[in-house]
Amino acid sequence: MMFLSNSTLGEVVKSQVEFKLNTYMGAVASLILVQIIGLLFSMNGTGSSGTSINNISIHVSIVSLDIVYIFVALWAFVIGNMITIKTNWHSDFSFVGTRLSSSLANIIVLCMISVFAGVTTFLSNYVLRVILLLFGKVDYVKSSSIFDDPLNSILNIGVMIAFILMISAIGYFRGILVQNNKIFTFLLPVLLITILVTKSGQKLFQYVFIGNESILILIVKLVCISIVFFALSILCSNRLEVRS
Amino acid sequence: MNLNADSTKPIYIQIAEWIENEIIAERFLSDEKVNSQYQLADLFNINPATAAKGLTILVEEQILYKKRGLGMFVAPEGKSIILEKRRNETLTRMAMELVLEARRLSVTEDELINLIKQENKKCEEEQNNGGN
Amino acid sequence: MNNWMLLPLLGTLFIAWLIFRVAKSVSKRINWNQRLNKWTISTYVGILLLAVIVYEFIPANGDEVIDKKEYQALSHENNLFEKAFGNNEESKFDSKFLVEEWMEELEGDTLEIISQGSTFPTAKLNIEWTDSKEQFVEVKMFQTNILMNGVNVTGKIPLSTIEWEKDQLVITAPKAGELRYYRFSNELFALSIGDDIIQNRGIFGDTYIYLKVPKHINVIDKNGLQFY
Amino acid sequence: MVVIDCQNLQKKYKGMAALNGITFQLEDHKITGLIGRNGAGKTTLLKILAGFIRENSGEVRVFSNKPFNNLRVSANSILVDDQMSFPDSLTLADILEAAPSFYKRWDAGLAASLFDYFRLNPKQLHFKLSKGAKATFNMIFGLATRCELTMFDEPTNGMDEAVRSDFYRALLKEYIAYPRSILISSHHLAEMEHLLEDILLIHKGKVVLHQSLEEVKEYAVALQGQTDIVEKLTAEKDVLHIKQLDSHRKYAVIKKEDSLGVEGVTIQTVSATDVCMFMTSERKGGIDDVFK
Repeated sequence: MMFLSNSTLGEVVKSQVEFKLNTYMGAVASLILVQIIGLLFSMNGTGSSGTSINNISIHVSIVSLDIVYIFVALWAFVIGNMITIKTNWHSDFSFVGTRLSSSLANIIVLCMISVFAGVTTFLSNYVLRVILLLFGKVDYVKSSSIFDDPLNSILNIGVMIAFILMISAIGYFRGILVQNNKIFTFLLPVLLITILVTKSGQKLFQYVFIGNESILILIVKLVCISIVFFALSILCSNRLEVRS
Repeated sequence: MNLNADSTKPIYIQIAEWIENEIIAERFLSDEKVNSQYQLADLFNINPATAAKGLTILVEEQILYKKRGLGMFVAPEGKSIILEKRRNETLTRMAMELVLEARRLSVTEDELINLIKQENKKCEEEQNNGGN
Repeated sequence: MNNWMLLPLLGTLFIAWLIFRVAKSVSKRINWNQRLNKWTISTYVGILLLAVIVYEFIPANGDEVIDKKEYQALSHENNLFEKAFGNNEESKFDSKFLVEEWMEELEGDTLEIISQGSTFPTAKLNIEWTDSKEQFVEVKMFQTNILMNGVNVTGKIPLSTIEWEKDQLVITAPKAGELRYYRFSNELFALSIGDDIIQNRGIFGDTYIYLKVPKHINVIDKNGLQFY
Repeated sequence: MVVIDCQNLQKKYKGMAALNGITFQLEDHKITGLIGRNGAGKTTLLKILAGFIRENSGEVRVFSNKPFNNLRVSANSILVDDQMSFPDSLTLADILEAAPSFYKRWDAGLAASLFDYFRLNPKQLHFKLSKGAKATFNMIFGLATRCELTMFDEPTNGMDEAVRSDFYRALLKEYIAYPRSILISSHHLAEMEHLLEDILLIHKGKVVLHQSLEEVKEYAVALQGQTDIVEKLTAEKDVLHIKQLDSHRKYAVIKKEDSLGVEGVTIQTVSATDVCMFMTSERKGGIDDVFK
């Protein structure tokens, strides 16, 4: 008599997601370090405009999320990439799973991590506000808080999450390609630079990222791009051999 | 408990012999249950299939009998079958070796028979002496 | 998008990449366990939420950022004033910009205008010639709206001082100073969408000096303050 | 019931054939030894059975499913080898804690007591383990999954003598308590011979022998005696191995037959290890041929 246990794809993916969340806890904790470094760099304002009127120079330092965000975006790329490295990919096969279930679990985990990263990045700005206001001797302009304009805040969080998701999707895709063939390590940067330098590539960039009528449209575009990259990753990983 | 893995005797035969020895020593009485293949496997650190093969030999020789779902039991005449078998097999083999050795040493058949008779007499005398 | 614009971006990315490398090798040496990770993450989230709440309770000691409509109105006022000023249409001057006015009697026939304290003119000057035969000069000083990043700083900028010294009008620029503001943004600077960007809400108003001088007086404007 | 069914299985690595037409079937609940020399294709075969890599041609069925990308196969089989990896961030205790949600028959009690017995440190990270400790942990993991098809690829590599015999004992005890199909590859047949029911001998990507261990042990006999007599006896026979002992005596291994008793020649049994070795060696005389 054989006792074969049957697991559905859903069950396995659920177990894998729980397992991966546990596994990547350290990576999520590293996000905190990344944000703190970003915040330190933001201390003097991320952008400032100044002018001189009547011999008085006026400086307005804008403390926005940009620097933290660049760090977090890079982090997201690294995380997307890290999930595909051999030990992580192979350890899925020490447990129950198929390439599809692993990919789905990875994608779900990346989505969850992106949401966490987006929300914390948004909120990290408030830590800086409090520190600058309590310990800095400067005038400040009463700036909008979450509660002043909730809808706009949510849209801003949304666009951040979508951006992080897209970058992690790109990182993930890159990782899968490299797992398929090491040559992509060199090929992809070359390809990226080519796209950035050519006219049509720049037009594409402009179409996607610049000149959007509303944030909502941008969010939709970013999510669509993420889905495309994730779908490509699933296709590319489905034939990947393990422990060979 | 260890078997002699290097022995030229297959392991399942060693298992069968072990059970036979246990029966002769009356550690298994007639109609008593003997170790299952799994107990034997555990005891001798061998594959259960090998142990089962040892048991099967004994069943074929009618030393053991099988009760469905309950296990293997010592047949009432099991012990006598073993004794009979050992008598035949062991003595035959030893006799053969004796004859071969005698030939090598150019001992005639009559001399050999006399030698055996002498040895037998000695044993009887010793037994009688011991009895007194 | 200019190709050269990518350079600082790539530079930043490179620095960030280096930091990552270092952080990665450091974190490999630390044996983080899962409990420590969970604790760190929840503490951090706690601090973030606390910061949001604390921020709400910090009393506002600064100005509000003005909204778009107000910005446009202020900008319009400045434009109207400047136009009227250039056209010598005194009646159209917005009285709310008037800082001070007075009369001064000249001794001779020349009026010298001197600007000091600054290498470049700190005020704009216009002269309306009158038919009066007297020696009186009428002076009016105006200050128009100044906005920086949507903050109205008009009242916070010290004005030039004006003094009379024997037929000389001396305009002294205020001592060099600095105003520093922090403005916090919920948005990504790089992603500011549309043309309604707070950063662009700037109006650079001026100090205007309007003189009414009788025709027979000779005005010497060494520093070229006069507005044409 | 058939657990594994391979028909003419082939796998190539960079043009080199690792498996070259493997055909065999594995019945359930047997301990089978996968024996072969280095490079015979044992590891490749196991990886295909576990669904890690994909065959180039031929048919492979595990529990009647193609193993590559099959959830049912993955849920009911495990391959323990030294390449088994776990996330770098998880401690051994974390790994054991995560396992039950994947393996429905996971035996936490067994895992915990073996873990204690072998004195592993629950706070240790898997990638920092020594070779022997890693092999021990992987073995514990493999046994505790209680997968219907449990495969070990050179499981005792790196283990010391005591742990090896403990491992074989634990494997047997587990097998007796919860029978399952076990496939162990090794090139040390002798040390695990007592455990095995069947032997699957492969050589150069092909199955050479698939028989029960007892059959393998009786597969061949060795003749030892005067050169001319041995030569006469082995003339027209399938000689597996031959060796000149001294100037006038020879040792030859041939397939077992009855009625070989001839004076001047002793007949010896040939161990399963030797049978496997002789059947997979390139030359009849072994290494001695080289030095002639």
